[in-house]
Parts: sequence; structure tokens; C-alpha cells
Amino acid sequence: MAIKVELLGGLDMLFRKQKELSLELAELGEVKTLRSLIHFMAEKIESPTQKELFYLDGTVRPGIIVLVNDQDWELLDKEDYNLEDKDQVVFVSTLHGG
Amino acid sequence: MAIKVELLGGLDMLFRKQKELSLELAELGEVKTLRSLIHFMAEKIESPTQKELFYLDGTVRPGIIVLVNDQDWELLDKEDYNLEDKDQVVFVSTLHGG
Amino acid sequence: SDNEQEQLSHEEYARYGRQMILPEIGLPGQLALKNSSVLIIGVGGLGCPAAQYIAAAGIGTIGLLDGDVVDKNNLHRQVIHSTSKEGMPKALSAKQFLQDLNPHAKINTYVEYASPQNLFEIVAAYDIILDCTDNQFTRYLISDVCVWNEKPLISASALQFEGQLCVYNYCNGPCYRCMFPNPAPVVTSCAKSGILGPVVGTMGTMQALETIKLALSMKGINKEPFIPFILLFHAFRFPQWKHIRIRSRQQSCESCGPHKVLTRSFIESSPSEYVTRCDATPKAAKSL
Amino acid sequence: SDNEQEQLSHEEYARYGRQMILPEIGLPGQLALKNSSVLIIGVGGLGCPAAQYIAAAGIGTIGLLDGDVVDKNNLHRQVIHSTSKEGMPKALSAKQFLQDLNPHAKINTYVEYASPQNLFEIVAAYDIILDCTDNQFTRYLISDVCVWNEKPLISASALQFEGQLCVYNYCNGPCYRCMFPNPAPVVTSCAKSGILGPVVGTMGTMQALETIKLALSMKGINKEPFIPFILLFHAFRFPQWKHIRIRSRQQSCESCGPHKVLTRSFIESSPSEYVTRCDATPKAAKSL
Ligand SMILES: [Zn+2]
Ligand SMILES: [Zn+2]
Repeated sequence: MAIKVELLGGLDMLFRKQKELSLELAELGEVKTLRSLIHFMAEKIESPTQKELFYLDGTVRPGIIVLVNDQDWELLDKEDYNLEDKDQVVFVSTLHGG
Repeated sequence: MAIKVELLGGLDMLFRKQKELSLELAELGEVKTLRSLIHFMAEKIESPTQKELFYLDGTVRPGIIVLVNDQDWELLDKEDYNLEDKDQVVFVSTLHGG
Repeated sequence: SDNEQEQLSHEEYARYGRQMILPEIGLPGQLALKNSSVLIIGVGGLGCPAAQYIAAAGIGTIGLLDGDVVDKNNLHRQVIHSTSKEGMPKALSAKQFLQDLNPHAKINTYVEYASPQNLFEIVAAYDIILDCTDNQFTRYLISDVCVWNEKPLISASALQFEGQLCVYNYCNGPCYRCMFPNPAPVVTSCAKSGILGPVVGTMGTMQALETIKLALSMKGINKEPFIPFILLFHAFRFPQWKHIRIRSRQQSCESCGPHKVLTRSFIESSPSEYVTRCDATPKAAKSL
Repeated sequence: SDNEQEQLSHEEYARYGRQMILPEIGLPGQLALKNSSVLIIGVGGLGCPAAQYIAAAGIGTIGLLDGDVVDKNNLHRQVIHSTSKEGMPKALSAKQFLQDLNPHAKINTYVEYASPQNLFEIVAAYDIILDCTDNQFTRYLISDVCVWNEKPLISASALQFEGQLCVYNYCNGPCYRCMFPNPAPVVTSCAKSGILGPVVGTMGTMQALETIKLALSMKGINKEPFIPFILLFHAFRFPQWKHIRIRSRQQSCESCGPHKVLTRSFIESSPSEYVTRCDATPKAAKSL
């Protein structure tokens, strides 16, 4: 029971340049929702100022969207979505350059 | 037990402009290989001159490549690959324009 | 509308023949393009290729809005300007280039930056708006003005090796604030973080493609249903592209929802309060 | 090599600053681009944007090979030529444009078509070859010549609303004949079937991107392993892009395998037999 997490829009910089990681769902504890995953990911960031660039008020900070299996999490249950085996989750920060 | 077949590179023109189709694996008969699928698809083309644009000497004509789950069939067993539930097969004809 | 043109000249037939031969376009499609008007906001890394392909394809009326001037140090990605035009306003440099590429296009230039003061009037005159700018404030402003004017918005952005593209405010699709209700605390720019030319070039060219698809759709030529999406690109990932289905218009949206507050009168009468809706005060280092 | 340049001028530092700031490029990467040479075969719908972004990025030496002249009826996709250059050889028209975009590039022009007679010598002088042509015969010829000269080949093609891109003959990746051992019986062209400008434009821009990645990789700057792939694009599909892993070099290949027969001497001494290896006699109507 594993999922894949990919980081886009510069978010890899907050996770020691890791582009993606594989996770056993068991690592998230009892509740295997996107909320648990966000919390789990936030814990990986040591510096508080860096953490704020990912995690704010219990969820991802403004400007980050979450995708599950090529769908916007808004089409699912957002933080309450229950992760399943082989899910592919992407955290992506919006870009403003041009 | 179904698969999805997509047609690219103009091949949809040979199949009444169908871009993609869903198939029950049972429709292929006993042997559910890519070879069976190619034969099954060729049978859908009525005009012999059109059929030759897809099917030649028992397989796809030169210039067509076959992809399964975003992989070249040459990395699998080509015609002998055994199709599985939810496989995504693409037939694509090479383009020469520019 | 009353100004729709029903004819192509012989010259236009010949020039657009290779795309009119496509059954999805034909003469009705080419006339639809000719009778469409497109405003390109920002004639930089995104706006250069977008304008180039939009003009080449026969969009009848093109607006170019940019207050900046040509700078050699941006020519690695702003590829319709040139070394000999250093210092010329980008909108005028682009018009000169585009007019020789396609003399049939009517090109309007606005040598100014997008602002709450000028944007409502300019946007009102066009069918389709392209966000080719490079900062968060302007991106929110353009979206809010497009919502107020009921104009579809084709927005792209790029940084380093990545690009994003989204069609906003079309059919039941989201506006920019539906996707991003609150401004992000961190802002970087191409000048600070860098950008590779063909990355932003690909995104701008794809904006031109979506513009043509949208113009054909708005005039009833292309009848494929519109499904809200965002395209994500990264030059060094496998796969390089993701094509994502996104939310539809959000009831809770402050710009386009039933209880919207970010109306034209709010934006014009409360400039300092409006700024806070478009740019978060950075709480953390701007070093992402 | 002996001709490698170790320095950038002040002007070059400023011009390329926005891409040198990328840690994956930096000064060593920019010097790698300056010390690279790229041959663009075909300056049409693919070659125009490819040349534009390759020149802008600072590739030091660029060859442009095309025997054709500028034609207004192709300007909907050949977007660095222009109406006022009607009738001028495309290679010269492109050089004029590119030299004003970036005067630092050294640009060689070849006003001729690729042929078994001229291509071996010209290809030998470049590090990376781009196939931006529009017919099957030339595509096989370019691949065979690149195999013989041990040059990587970045190939793209487009028709109607579709595009394809592949890097051939690099590391252990396939050559064009490994992918397509025999010519296809059906050939269509952009003139007959039509093509949309931004579709071919996107593919050409992506060729420029892969060129930069390859130049960085060949000079040891980019150390990511090369995985053979083909990119497939369709403007009206969801998803628009597929990024496919493909076969490696094939033992059975008549061009690059251990028992190859399509050597330089075969190609030069048996022209009529060679043609049959590059173009199938159509058995069926050319109407696909
Ligand atoms: Zn909204
Ligand atoms: Zn080979």
C-alpha cells in the first residue's frame, strides 16, 4: 500500500530538492487522508520559515494546489480525501513569471 | 476486464473518426494478446485499401508503432504481449510533416 | 455582431490555405478567426510567441499592452524583439514585427502597464484576453477585470524549467480566484530565479493554440465541450506534461461567485484595500 | 576541442544572465552552449521557432540548411520569415532575422536541399542535428547520415493538430530506422492535409529545449541519465501530451546495428536502391 508524491512549482526546494517520494500509507498513521499527508510532509521541513511556505493554518498555504491522479483535489474531498494504494499526489505551487 | 484503445497520427480516419474505443477483453476471443487485438481492429475496417493502411503481413503496417501504458511495445513482448485489465493501448502512425 | 466580415480576399485565401484545408477550420473557421479580437497583456517571454502565432493564424484584431521597453538582456526569451530595437516600447517593436509577418492583422498598441484605472475599458473591447504578465498582483487584477467584463482569459506562466497554462472564466470553468482564493506569501520573478527561453516559449505558443481553439468555440465552429483544465510542464521530469482536470466555478469565490465583493466599483474606489486582495505581505523570506 | 572558448564578454553575461542564474546552467553551462554547434535542416514550420530559441539561448554556431524560398502562403507557420522577404531563400531570410535577435551567434547558411551528395560533409561539422523537414525520404537520409557521423538527432514532425518529437542516436537510444525499419506506404504533406501553426510551433520550440538539454548533457553539465522517449501531442485530446518510453538501439537495425548495410558507401554508390529503403511505393491511395 504505497503512494507517490511529486513536488512541482519550486516546492522541491523545501524538501532538499527531492522531486518525488514514495510513501507507505502506514507511515501516515491511523487516518490516511490528504490532511494526514499534508501534516506528514510539513513535519519533514525543519526550518519554521520554510515550513510556512508549505503549511499554514492546518493545510497547504495559499497558492499551492493538490492533485490526485491528475485531478484537482477540489473535485474530490480536498483534505478529507482517503488515500488509496497507488495514488499519485502532486503538490504544485502556482508560478507568476513570464 | 476492459481495455482502452486510442488512435493517433491520423489512424482515427480508418475507424470512422473514432478517437478511442473501450473493449471488453472477452471480445478478442481465447487469446488476448496484442496480435489478437491488431487482428480484431483490422476486421473493423471494411475497405481493403484502407485495411492495408493499418494491417500488413499479419501485423501493423510499417510506420505504425504500438504503445501499452505509455511504453513502446518493443519493451514488452510486441505481438505476444498478453493484455490485462485496464491496459491502455495506443496505435500511432508516424508523421512526416513539418 | 454588425462588424463581422463575410469574405476573405484572394490573398487571404492563399495565405491561410494550409490551415483552411483542415476540416475543423475551413472557410467558416477562418472567418471566425478574422472576426475575433484578442488582447495580449505583456509582450515578453510569453507574449512574443503568443502574438507571433496569433497574428500568423489570421486573428483579425490584436491588442498589445505593455509599458516596458526592449532590453537586450531579455532577448534570450523575448524573441520577436531584437538588438536593434533596444529601448523601443515593446508594444511598438512587436507591432512592427507582426505587421510584416501578417499585414492583414489590425494591431492596436497600448504603451502602458495594466492597472485598475485602464484595464476595464481596454478589456471591454476584446473577445479573448491573454495573461502574459509576470507578477501576482497583475494576474489577480486581470482575472477580476475579465470576470467583470465576462471575457475568457488564457493565462500562462513560467519560471526556471517549469510552465503552467490555464483557461479561466470560460463556460462553467473557474476564474483565477476560484483556483487561488488568496495571494501567496512568496513571490519570485524571472529576473531573480531565472527562466529558460524555450520553456516560456512553449507555454506562449500553447496560449496561441488555446486562443485559436477558443475563438473557434466561441463562434460555434468547434463544438467540442469545454472541460476545465490546467497544463503543467517541467523540462526535466518524466512525463514532462500533466493535463489536469480542475474545479468548476466556485460558489465561494469573491470575484465570480454569487456573493462576489471584488466588483469594478470596489476595485476603483478602494485601491489600497484591493492591493491586499492581490498581494500578500510576505511573512517569510522571498527565497523559494 | 581546441576551439573551445573559455570566456564570455560583458555583453554576453548581461544577455544570458536570466538563464545563467539557473544553477543547472551557470557559467559552465553558458560556455557549453557557446561552444556547441547545431545544424537545423529545414527552416519551415519547425525550423523557425527552433532556430529562434536556439540562437536566443546562445548556441555559438548554427547551420541553416534549406533550398526553398520564402512564400507568403507558408507564413501562417513559418513565423520568422515575413511578407517583405517573399522569394528570398529561407536560409538567408532566417539568418537576417536571427542575427538581429542575437549578433553573437555565428550563422552558416546552405541554400540547398539535403541530399546523399551534400549531407555527409555538412553534418560532420556540427555537434547536434535537428530534423525539421517534411518528407519521409529526407527523414531516413538524415538519420542514416547522423548514424554514420555519430551525431545525435533531434527530430520533430507535425500534421493537422498533431505533433511528435524524438531524440535519435544518442547514448544507447534508437536511430530512426530502429523505430521505423521500413518506410510507410502512405505519405501526406502539410500542403495536402493542412497544419495549424502553433501545433508545429510548439514542436519546434520543444526541439530547441531538447537541443539545450542535449548540449548541456554532451559537455557534462547536465548529468541526468538519458532515457529514450518519444513525445506525442494532439491539440484536441485529453491529455494533450503523451511521454512514452521507447526501445533502445536495435541489434537488427540496418542503419546502426552490428550488421548494418546502409553505410555511406552504399548510400553514395547505389542511389536508386537506397531510395527504395527510404520511400515505399504506395500500394494504396495516398488519402490517409
Ligand atoms: Zn471565481
Ligand atoms: Zn538503428
